[in-house]
Amino acid sequence: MNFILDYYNYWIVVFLMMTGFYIVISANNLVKKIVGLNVFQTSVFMLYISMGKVTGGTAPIVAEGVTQYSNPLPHVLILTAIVVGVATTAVGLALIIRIKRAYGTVEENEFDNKDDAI
Amino acid sequence: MTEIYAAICIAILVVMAIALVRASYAPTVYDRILGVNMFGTKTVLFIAVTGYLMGRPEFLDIAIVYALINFIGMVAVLRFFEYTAPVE
Amino acid sequence: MAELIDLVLLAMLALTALRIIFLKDLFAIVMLFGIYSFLSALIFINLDAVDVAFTEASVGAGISTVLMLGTLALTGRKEKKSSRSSILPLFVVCVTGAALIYGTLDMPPFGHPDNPIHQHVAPRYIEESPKEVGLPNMVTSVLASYRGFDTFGETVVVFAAAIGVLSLLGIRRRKDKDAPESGLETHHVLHVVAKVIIPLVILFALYVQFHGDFGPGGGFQAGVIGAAAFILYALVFGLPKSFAVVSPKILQLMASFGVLLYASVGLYSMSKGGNFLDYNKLAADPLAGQHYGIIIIELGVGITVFAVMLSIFYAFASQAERSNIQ
Amino acid sequence: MFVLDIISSILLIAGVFFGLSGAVGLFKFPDFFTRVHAASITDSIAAILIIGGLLLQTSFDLNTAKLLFILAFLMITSPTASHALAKSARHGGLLTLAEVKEEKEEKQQEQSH
Repeated sequence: MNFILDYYNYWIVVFLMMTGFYIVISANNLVKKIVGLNVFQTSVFMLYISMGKVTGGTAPIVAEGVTQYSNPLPHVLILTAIVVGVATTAVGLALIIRIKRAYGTVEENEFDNKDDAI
Repeated sequence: MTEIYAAICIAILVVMAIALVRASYAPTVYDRILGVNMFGTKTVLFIAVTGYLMGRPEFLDIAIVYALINFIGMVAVLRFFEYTAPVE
Repeated sequence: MAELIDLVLLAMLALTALRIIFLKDLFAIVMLFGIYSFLSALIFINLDAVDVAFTEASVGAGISTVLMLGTLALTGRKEKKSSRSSILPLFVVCVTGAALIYGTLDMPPFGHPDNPIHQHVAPRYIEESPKEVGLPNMVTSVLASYRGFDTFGETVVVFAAAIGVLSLLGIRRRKDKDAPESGLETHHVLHVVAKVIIPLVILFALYVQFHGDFGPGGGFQAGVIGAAAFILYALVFGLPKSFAVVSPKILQLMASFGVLLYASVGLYSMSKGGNFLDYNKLAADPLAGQHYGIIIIELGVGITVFAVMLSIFYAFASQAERSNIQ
Repeated sequence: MFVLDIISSILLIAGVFFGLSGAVGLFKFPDFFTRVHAASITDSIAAILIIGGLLLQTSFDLNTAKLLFILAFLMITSPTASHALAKSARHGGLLTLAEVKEEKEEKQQEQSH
């Protein structure tokens, strides 16, 4: 029982990661792929944050009467990663719009034989 | 008071779960938006109550952000929804 | 109690992710992704990462969703049925997942204070940063002071993303007559309410910017919230009016100004005889120097993020209006 | 303080009760417009009661101001969002249950003529 309590967090995070991965490799639509990529990314963030948690600790902001804080280092890494993540998502979506204009579709299997059209 | 907060938290979680089910299995698009909106407002309340449950109520800032983003997301959905095809 | 909430939230998260796989309506997928971001932010709060939750709620749930909706308006909202079989991807995913779960068994148990991650630099940040930097919020101290180089790099990456989006799409400006009316033109209640709310939001963004040293918040979050206020304006009143308030040219200047402000703090501290971004040299008293340095670089980050997010939104939204005419 | 605790517990429980009934209403009501009605009204009352219950636990500091801000914000945005949604649905051509019935009856009459 203790074993499950110690690890369930990681397992669910792995499950979410794999869900995102599955969406990325199986989806046909590029926008859905980006959503899958974001799901994957968010679960990686969750893995980092759960490693930084200390049982009985509290948020790393100094308060009176608190002795045990959670680890602030993963928070910093992930905070900047989120902002960079949304920036890359924006670039990806912009590329999708350009693909739509060039090929007329955003479905992966419809790109065949359309290279000549450009 | 802690027990009350804990009970309230769980009850709000139940409401959130119901709204989530409505948002994922919806008869029309508008029902889906309604479910998402209800989910958002309930999360605001949830954060406010958990702040008191964990004894650090200064994190109410996050609840404000949730309320704000929920509203903006709603307006954005209504706005961009009109550009695309009408109801299924 | 915290474990129970954690478990329920994770279960809801898993359900949402599974539902995203099977839905074909992209609009619904994007909305569920918004819920996914909200839920993960709740989990971050539950795991004590309030600053991260703040960022995820505003950036992940807010800006990403709006940008995806803007893209959907151009690319259509139905996913076509895939002709490929889904057995091979499923197999790959199962094998990778099994390997990862096998890997987690060697990880230290969740939440123990003796885990290796809590041993090396973390105690120093927790015990010394209130004395060395003088801020109660350790995340801000680490972000802006100890790891200032890193944050500078991130700011430049965000700036580069804006350049990428603008060079891919560009912002299209039209004369007022050609511009289509906002889709929410007839929503008079929304107009009045937006006018009431936008000043409050900007005020809140400023609070987050300057209160970030003492509570959750900081430049990244404040920039995004400020951008959200103007995004709300643009959504309700239409892009041309929004261009009249904040024009894309000014935004480009602001984005570069923020990065330069950040870099100039580093150069100034070098001219005072310290290292790059060594705030101790900014004033006679090292603690005061740290305060000045952090306030200025957070301001630089805030300005850059605000300008970048708003110009990315402009780029996407102006495309949407154009395609609507055709 | 004990009295305040009791009052605030009652407010919190009442708020959650309304929230739950709104959630049930999301499923129980027959058409979209009645569902909006159920969800939006219970949303507002739940927000008022729960935030009110928490307000009694503060001691007039920054938290009180933040709670009041959240309350004001929710009071403004939540009904507006519901209104805009219902209006969009109406403009998008969604019909109420009664109108759907009327249309059916008209069609039947046309067929019988």
